[in-house]
Amino acid sequence: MQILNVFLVIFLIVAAIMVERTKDLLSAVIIFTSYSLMMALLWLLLRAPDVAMTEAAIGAGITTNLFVVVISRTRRTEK
Amino acid sequence: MDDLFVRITTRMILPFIQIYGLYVIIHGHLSPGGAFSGGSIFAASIVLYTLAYGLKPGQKRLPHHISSKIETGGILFFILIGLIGVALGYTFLTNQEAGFPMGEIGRVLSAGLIPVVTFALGLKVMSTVVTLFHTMMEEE
Amino acid sequence: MNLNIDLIVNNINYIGAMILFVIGLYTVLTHPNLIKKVIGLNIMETAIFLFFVSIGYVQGAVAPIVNPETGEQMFVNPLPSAMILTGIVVAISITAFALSLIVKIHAAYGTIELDEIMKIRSVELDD
Amino acid sequence: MRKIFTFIMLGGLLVVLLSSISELPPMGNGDNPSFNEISEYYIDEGVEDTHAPNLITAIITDYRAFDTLGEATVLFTGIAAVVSLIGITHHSKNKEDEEDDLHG
Amino acid sequence: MISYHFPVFILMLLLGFAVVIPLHRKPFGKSFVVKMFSVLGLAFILAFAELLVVIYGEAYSYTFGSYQGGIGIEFLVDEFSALMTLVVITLSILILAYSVKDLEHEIASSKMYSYYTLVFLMLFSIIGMIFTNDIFNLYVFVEALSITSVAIIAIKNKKDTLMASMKYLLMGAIGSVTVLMGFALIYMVTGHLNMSLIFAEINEVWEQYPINILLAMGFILTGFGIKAAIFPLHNWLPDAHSSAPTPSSALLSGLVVKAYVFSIAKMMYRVIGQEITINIGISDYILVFAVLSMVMGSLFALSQTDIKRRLAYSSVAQIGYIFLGLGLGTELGLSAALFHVISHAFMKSALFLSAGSIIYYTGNRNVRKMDGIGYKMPITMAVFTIGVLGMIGIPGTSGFMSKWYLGLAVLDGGHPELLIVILLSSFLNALYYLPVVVSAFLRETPLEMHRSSLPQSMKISMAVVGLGSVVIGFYPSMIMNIIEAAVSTFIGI
Repeated sequence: MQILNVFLVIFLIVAAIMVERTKDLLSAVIIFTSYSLMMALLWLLLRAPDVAMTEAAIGAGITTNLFVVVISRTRRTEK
Repeated sequence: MDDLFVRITTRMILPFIQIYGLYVIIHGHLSPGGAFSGGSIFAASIVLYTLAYGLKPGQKRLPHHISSKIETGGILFFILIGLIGVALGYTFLTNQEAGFPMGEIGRVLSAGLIPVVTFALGLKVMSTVVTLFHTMMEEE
Repeated sequence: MNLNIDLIVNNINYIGAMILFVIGLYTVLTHPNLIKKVIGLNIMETAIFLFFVSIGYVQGAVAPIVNPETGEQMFVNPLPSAMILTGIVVAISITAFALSLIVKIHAAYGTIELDEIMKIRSVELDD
Repeated sequence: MRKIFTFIMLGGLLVVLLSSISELPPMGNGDNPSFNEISEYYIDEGVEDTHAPNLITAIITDYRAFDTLGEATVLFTGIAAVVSLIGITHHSKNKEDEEDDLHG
Repeated sequence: MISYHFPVFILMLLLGFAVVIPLHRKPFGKSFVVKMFSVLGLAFILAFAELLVVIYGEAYSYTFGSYQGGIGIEFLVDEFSALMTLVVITLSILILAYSVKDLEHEIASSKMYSYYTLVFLMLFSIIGMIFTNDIFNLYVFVEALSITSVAIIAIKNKKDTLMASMKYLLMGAIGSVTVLMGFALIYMVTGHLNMSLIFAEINEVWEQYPINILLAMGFILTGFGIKAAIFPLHNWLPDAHSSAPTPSSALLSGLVVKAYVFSIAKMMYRVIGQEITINIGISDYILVFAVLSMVMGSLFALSQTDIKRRLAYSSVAQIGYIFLGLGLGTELGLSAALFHVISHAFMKSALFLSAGSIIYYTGNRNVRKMDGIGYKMPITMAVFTIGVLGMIGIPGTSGFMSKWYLGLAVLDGGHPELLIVILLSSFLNALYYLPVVVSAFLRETPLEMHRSSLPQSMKISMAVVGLGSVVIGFYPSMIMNIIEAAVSTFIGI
């Protein structure tokens, strides 16, 4: 239980650093989506199912959609 | 995206997503979920439809003139519900004391104003998220 | 400074939230790309939500949904969860508005890199 | 140059934050100050007051319903701001679209 | 007692009208303007009645949904918040009266409805921030305010406006996220969200978890400091306030920044309490930043040639005055700061509106090309002069009174050296404001006019704002009495 928690937090940190490093914006957004999903999982672990559900639907679903739409209308790679 | 396979799959799973979204909204006070998660799940179905069939048919599903009415209506409804409490001599947004029917614990139709407000807000969230998506998709 | 492994494991969520907060802030402050900045903002926000959820957590408790059949139970604190629900919705509003601004900026300048925009502006000022 | 400066500044902030961890109330402990009469009240009286078993919903739509009104307003503000910036294009209905509608 | 509900009625009136505006189908016109001002007029009457109720009755707390404060959300309606609400509504009526004609030339006509929607949502969130006694509720209103205040800049849709609003949005979002972190830390150790309950608990917590409170206050002050534009965190303000449409500039400088400053005052005195604020040493830091803002803001303003940018930098300096009062940590200091909140709201609105009229009429933004404008636009320049004299602190204006009170507070608080800073800043103010006025009346030169005339509505609303500033200058006790009554409850809760 606590091991899983530690593992998830480490995953989150790694994902956040990868988002920061990735030059390709689309990949960065996809990594951010997986970050959000892992965050939802962690919140489920912390006994907050409502929040986990909302984060999975809004944070991972809708936010990603909006990002992808905007990236498709602008430029895909970071300089 | 003119992929037949994507379209067929979308058509097949669309009703399930919508029913799930409605379930989450309606059972908001009994199980995890509520207006915001349910509304965005429901919105996801229309977003998916737009992605599979294109912007124009997607906008037909929820045209702007309807969505703007839903958004206005959601908040006005919330305000009116709150003012009932004031009218009956209590404060804004009073639930039990203002005499909303509380029902039996654990039933869908219980808890006074909670399911009513949740339903209105769920619709509002759905329409807002879809409108956000459609507005972003539009080309000038 | 002696590293206490128990302290770290027990408070891993606080530590994680703080590290994520700083990573997000770093992304917002240093990246010239506007979309990257918005992602960084989202990371900051989720970090704080993680912090909030961890405040409400109690070891061995269950989610705050009362089931009359199981009788007395220990529940986690429901208030932080309720606050985060609000917070998530607020976050998406800000993100959506920022993204629409980015679309407009791209239409006006043809780029979403801050340093390129600054270059364009300085050229325009000289004219 | 600016990046390095920011990096050092934020590193300093992180060190300050992390070194304060041992001073904060420990995580997951039921005796923490945040578990006071307020959260007890929600857990003990929540079902009685609102008849909703899901206490989180009870809080967001009853105890702190005004927050939720504010939150709905923020969502409305967001959409109003986006529309004010990008604008809405009204599609005129023509025959082709209506056919599409029948299929879809 | 129906008067008990007035704060909610004001809020719901504004919100209800705001959400109805987008449904209007007819093109923007007279009928909408009439509707809008009748709503605002009703809000004004309610706010005025509210003020009378609070003055002749007493401060009270309004709880939502029959739960006591702490469990539900609570509003604290005291003298100052009622007064501030009245000021917000009065100024917004005047600024919106000005805006009807002015905006036709600044934003696309299809966006007029959107603009007023956003303005009403903004008023809703400002008034909510003023009344609320719950930190998380405060956060929700702050976020609503930060979206609307960016949107009313970006709506102009010009190249530089877009960049300015992006910068403002990002800085503002960092600010609100930081504030939320601070609230999380406070909630962590107190377990309360209600300000009065936190205050009751904080002394005990302060002994047990000092680091927590220290970090929380650091986060909160940084976050609100970004939004209130105190010196090292001000760099979004000049772009945002100067490139916005004129009514937006007036609203942002006059009201929005004040709402954040008032929130800081609440956090310092109502949540953490005077004693701990001084103990931690927050007040000393605030004094340092306040002095920096006062001096540096004026110095930056000196180097600007664009009139609106000059006014925007002067806002940074004036925010410094307010922070100086807050940082003293005494009752006199607090009341001087709150007085300046109101007097600066009037003065800056007058300045921005008259500067906007100059730009509207002549199409010129450069302060060096304003020779002889005073003969062409006497009313505008008269209002501008009133604002300038107030900023410098000439006796008879509201600016003089706020500097007078601030000076008394500084002496009372045991920092006589700060008097020199106030004088220095006033001198700098004179240095960058007076040349504009002097050259405007210096010689009559033929000027090229951009437009044929200035609409009556703009002239009248501008004149009323200027007049308001003078009235406050002559009868400061009218406002000071209310503030003093509020301050004693503010500190002593």
